[in-house]
Amino acid sequence: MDAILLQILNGIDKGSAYALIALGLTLIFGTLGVVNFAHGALFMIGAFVAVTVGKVLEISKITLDPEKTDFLGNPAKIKTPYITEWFGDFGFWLIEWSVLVSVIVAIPIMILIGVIMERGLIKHFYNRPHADQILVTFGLAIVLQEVIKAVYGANPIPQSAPDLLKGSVDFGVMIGMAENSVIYPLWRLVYFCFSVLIIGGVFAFLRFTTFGMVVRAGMADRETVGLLGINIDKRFTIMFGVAAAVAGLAGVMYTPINPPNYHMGMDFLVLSFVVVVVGGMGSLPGAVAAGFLLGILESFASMPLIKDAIAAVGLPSIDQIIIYLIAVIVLLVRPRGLMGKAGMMEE
Amino acid sequence: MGILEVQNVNKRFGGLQALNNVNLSVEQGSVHALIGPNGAGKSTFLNCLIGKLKPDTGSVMFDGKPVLGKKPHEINQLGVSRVFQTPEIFTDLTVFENVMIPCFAHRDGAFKVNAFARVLRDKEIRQQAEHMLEDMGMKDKMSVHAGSLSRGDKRRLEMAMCLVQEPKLLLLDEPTAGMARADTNNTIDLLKHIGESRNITKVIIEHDMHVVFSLATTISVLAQGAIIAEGLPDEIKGHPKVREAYLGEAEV
Amino acid sequence: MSKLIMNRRGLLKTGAVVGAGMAMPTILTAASHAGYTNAPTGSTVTLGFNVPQTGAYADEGADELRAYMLAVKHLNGGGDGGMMNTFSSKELKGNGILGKEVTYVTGDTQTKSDAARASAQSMIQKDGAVMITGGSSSGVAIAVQGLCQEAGVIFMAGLTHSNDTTGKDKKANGFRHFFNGYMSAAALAPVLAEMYGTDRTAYHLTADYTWGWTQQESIQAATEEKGWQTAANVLTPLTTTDFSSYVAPVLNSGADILVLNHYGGNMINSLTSAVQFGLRDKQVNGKNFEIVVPLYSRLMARGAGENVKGIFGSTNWHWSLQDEGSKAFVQSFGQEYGFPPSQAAHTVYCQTLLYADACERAGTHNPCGVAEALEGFTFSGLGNGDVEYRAEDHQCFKDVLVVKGKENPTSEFDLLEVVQVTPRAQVEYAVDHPMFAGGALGSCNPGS
Amino acid sequence: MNLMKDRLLLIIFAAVVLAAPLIFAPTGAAYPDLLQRFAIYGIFAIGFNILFGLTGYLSFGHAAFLGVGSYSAVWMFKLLSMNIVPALLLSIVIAGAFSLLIGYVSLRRSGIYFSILTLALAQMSYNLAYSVLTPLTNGETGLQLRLDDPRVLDAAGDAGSLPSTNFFGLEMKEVFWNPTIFGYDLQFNWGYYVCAILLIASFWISIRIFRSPFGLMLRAVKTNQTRLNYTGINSRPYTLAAFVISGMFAGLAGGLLASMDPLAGAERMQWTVGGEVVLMVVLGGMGTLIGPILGAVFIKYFENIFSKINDGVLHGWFAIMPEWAENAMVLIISPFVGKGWHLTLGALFMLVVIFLPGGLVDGAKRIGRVVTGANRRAAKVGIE
Repeated sequence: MDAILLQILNGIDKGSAYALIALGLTLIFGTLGVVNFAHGALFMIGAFVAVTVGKVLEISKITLDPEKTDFLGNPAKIKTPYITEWFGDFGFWLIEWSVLVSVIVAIPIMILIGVIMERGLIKHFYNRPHADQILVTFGLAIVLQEVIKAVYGANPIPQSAPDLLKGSVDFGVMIGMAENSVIYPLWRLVYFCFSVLIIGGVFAFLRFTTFGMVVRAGMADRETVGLLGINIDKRFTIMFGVAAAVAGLAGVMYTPINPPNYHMGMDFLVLSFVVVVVGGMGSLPGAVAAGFLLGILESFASMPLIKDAIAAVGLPSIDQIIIYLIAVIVLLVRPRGLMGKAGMMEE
Repeated sequence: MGILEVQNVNKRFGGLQALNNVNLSVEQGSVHALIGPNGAGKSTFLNCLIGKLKPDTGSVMFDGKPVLGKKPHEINQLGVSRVFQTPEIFTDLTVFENVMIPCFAHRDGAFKVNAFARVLRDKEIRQQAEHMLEDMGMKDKMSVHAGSLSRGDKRRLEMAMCLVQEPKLLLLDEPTAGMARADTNNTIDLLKHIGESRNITKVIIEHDMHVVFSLATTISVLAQGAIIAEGLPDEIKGHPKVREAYLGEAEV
Repeated sequence: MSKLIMNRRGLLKTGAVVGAGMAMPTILTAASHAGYTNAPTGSTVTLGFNVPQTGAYADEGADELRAYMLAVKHLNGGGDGGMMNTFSSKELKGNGILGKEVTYVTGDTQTKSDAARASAQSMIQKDGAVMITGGSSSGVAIAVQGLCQEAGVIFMAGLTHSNDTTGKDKKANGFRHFFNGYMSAAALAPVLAEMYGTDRTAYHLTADYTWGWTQQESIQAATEEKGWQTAANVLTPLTTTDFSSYVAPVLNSGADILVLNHYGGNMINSLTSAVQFGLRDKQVNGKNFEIVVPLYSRLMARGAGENVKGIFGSTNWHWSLQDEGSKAFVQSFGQEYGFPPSQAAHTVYCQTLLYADACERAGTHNPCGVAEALEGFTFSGLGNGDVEYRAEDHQCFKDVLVVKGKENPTSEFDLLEVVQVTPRAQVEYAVDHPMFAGGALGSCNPGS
Repeated sequence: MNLMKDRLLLIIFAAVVLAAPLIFAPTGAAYPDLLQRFAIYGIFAIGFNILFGLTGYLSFGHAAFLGVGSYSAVWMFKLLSMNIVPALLLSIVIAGAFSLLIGYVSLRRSGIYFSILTLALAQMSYNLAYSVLTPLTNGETGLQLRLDDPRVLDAAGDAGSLPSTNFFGLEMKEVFWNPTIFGYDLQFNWGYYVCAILLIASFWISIRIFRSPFGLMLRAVKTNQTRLNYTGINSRPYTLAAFVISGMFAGLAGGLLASMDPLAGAERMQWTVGGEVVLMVVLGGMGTLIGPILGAVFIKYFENIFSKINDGVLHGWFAIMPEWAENAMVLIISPFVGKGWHLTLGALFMLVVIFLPGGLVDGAKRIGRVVTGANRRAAKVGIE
């Protein structure tokens, strides 16, 4: 029981990241009809915004410590972040909560990156075949990740969560189970709550604002909305920015979970495409549901119990391939995905 | 027994009864027009004939063989060709290639491994295609990319692609939609000419009554998914139900 | 020794030789009919440095390249001579190798066997390299070792920790300076038993590929010998990025030790997850729960950040060692680049010097002569105490370091502290040890 | 007319391929291993172009067939004989069978869905080959020859060293002629000529397919599959045949890779390798005859030559400049070469997709048009 609960928690936690990336991906597909292979790179850039913010906050004044020496026998350097000199305790607080600062910084930056990407590149590909869109965004993804590698190197760069949110909590006790049965990292719970917040925000934005309603109408029938004299293109551009911001924030918040590296975007890209396909291309609720569903299934597949059971039948352990297996099955059995529009891609 | 026998065909889209117990019999060699107001179910009906849609119930027999459940290419191989409302052609290929493809389909069937034959060395196919283009008056455009043709030429090209297969039944979905009067008359002449030189049965959907009454030997009227009248053109002209449902609002 | 002063610019130029080759005639290669592949005929001898420059291990590759360039500089008489001054063999004079100036070419392995072999091939066929070295994974090392065997050049393996490199995939033309899974286990187990007791139950998470398996096998055997039990061994796919679902069940499995048989990005992420799950704050079976990472590298420690604090593992070498060789190397590397060298840098630097020295002693670049000179060679002064290159399997035997993540690092390079230097005798094993069985060294191949 | 043109193209192509060790000498690429790779990846790209270039079906999974081909070949070397003929035959057959299976499943969908299906299937193959199937693939290390392999037909060899792959006695790694021409030291190698002959044969097959009714149907699939079906053509077997043909080409390429260098690694099956062949075809010009080969040469040149330009080499290039200028140049260029070669490749690829959708072949044509100036109007009409 507790083992299953743990894996469900793991599943929704992984699912949070999948859902956030897939949400933007499917939003872009639904609004602009573009298959964006560079979306994983946006997730990665978000993470590196956090790295950059952390580094900027820690820009330090260097003084020499005459009493200590470094490995070469020279006087050791003492680093004092300027921000702590200027603001004192508040400066230390800022450094500790740099993830939060990054979230605030990342929103405008990611929207800007998204809008620039759409206006500068994607726009020219609306009328080209899907294959061309895949290829050009694939190229862009390579360029973006190589630029990050050139600046930050290939090694992961650890980012820590604020002290308050580090470590783990006894989730089992919270819900009335025995002590020590379900221990779960605090930050991962925060990540889940954060993603629910973001997903809720995006849905509310689309549902309850006029802007959102127009966008939804445009997703359903672009021409008609265009005929009404509404500049739908401009709104779609902004939605691209929003999608980029969602991916970016997913990246920022992910940094304390796993140290970010330059190829993390590619690692998530294939997965998030599978999520979009399983959920139904262009379906927002589908992407979210599929994200969580796949996260949970993946977690279950990696349970030792299940691995042993499968090995006992003589089959290879499926945790390696479960995501792909599901993608293949869904595409063959129900190609429109869980919640895709009927008739979509069914030919 | 007609070449095409449609019996009790029903098709439902959610709450909409698109086809309601449609019965139709098309005589060999006739030109059977299917008319009706917008949304009457004409295109749905054609789509059922060529395998694009599958009716919920009913049967369709072509040339004594059942059609339902067959794939589009199988139905075509039985001898049914269709001209679409907006021309469906191979825009990236040349006009000549566009016409050669149905020639191959007609001669070699739905699939043949012929990866080492040379298209241009196939005299039989070349002659067929050239001949057809000549008939259509498009020989000078043979090496033009089909995508760059004018709208009228695209339509003629599609017609050529269907005719070169010598189908037993030709389905025409508004062949003159959006055409100027002169082009329309040309098309009428063309279709008449085809009817005479080859023994092709035609089912034609058309809004333009001028076209309908110039060509049709039989007319069926479809309204709200059901056939409400059928007969010779003159009978239909005077049919009260038809007037009520349809002709009242059209020029006659 | 002579201390030729050479500025960096001049050195780089001489080190630059071929590489791109545009508008430059190719150097005489393969069938040069001097009895062995790529016999150097001019005034220079070319070495091939084949390291990952793209992909996840690019930073490790970059550090290896730094060390190679430093070694070339020292061999050609530049700089302060580094470990050449402390090396027990005194054949190297700072005049290149056998009087020929050392030049080099670099390539990108991409940490893929295929690309690594292509890159090595071009060094052999096009640039006339007489020795290939480098790499950052066992798969690549074994693949390139096989190639060098067939082509008839010497291979000095770089970073490869799998038992197989000098076990079932050993080759006569290949030598490994780095330690291996068995040696890690042999060094770690006694320390672990001493620190954590003999009544422990271990839970293994193992990367699901060859290196992971040999590593896990070694650790399990060594710890069980000390009385530990093994609760489970769960294989994790190489492509895993989030290890939460593998780490979560550990706490309730009855185990009180978690062994992470992971390397690189896998290790960084699995350790981070394990610490997040609060494993180290817990008590199981009345004992503190502990995590062990059998193979450490400084770059990994850096990637895992504060999560490595207090966690035990093993490493080939560390810059804080206080023997003369290590000190000389750290000094010379630090002067050049401004930060201390990694174990990868140390390994490849040593290998370059050892190769050069073997050439000098053999009096030829012929791989058979060099191999003979290296086989059974014992030396000291390159860190790690007295070292032997065993003739039978070309594995290097030396002291192994047991390290622990430092609690209070003073800089971003000061992440590990040496807990114990396990003497060589303790990590040695028989040539026919079952974990290394199944291969044949073959005979050395000088090529054409 | 067309026939003559094709014949001329084939003759020129064959001449260039056969003279490659001389032609590539000034570029620094004229060593056996790279020339072999040019030819092998050329074959791979030619095959892929038959699927992607003609039908427009974008598969990300063809690396799997390359890998399967390599594994089959190495197993043949291990079990039967070091002669490359049975190995290549088995590679083609196994890759063909495997692609029939994968193609049958994934061609049930089209467009992006097809791409994702192939990607998923390839990634599954890679994951399995890397770990679970290790007894068959030797996992991380890759499948390689061993001294104690049975090799039924020619087990007897020199003790202590591995026999080399051969074509009825001609050793693949042997350089049979080593002249110095125009100051370049040339290496003529059997392995390369085996690859070259097969490349020319593949090119010839590709011409024939392009000009055949079969090729015509494939192009029709790309432009309007619906119409094709209503014209009485069953497009599924055509696309499946194209898929299998391209899979067999990939298998041949994989078998050749193993024949030149008897090792088969799991990385060969990764989807990024499948992505690489897409890059080759697009970069060169999809749907053109010569484009894929150009693309393959271009990318392999990048991977093997560009990646070896380190700072030292750069300093060498700019040594004639004053020191500050030299350093500045090195500083500017070094992020794009050596360890940065991926960046340049990605950027270049983007530029091609954006500005030259027809690839290098298209670019060459445009330049040709500018240079000749003639037929400009005619060409324009053709494009519109």
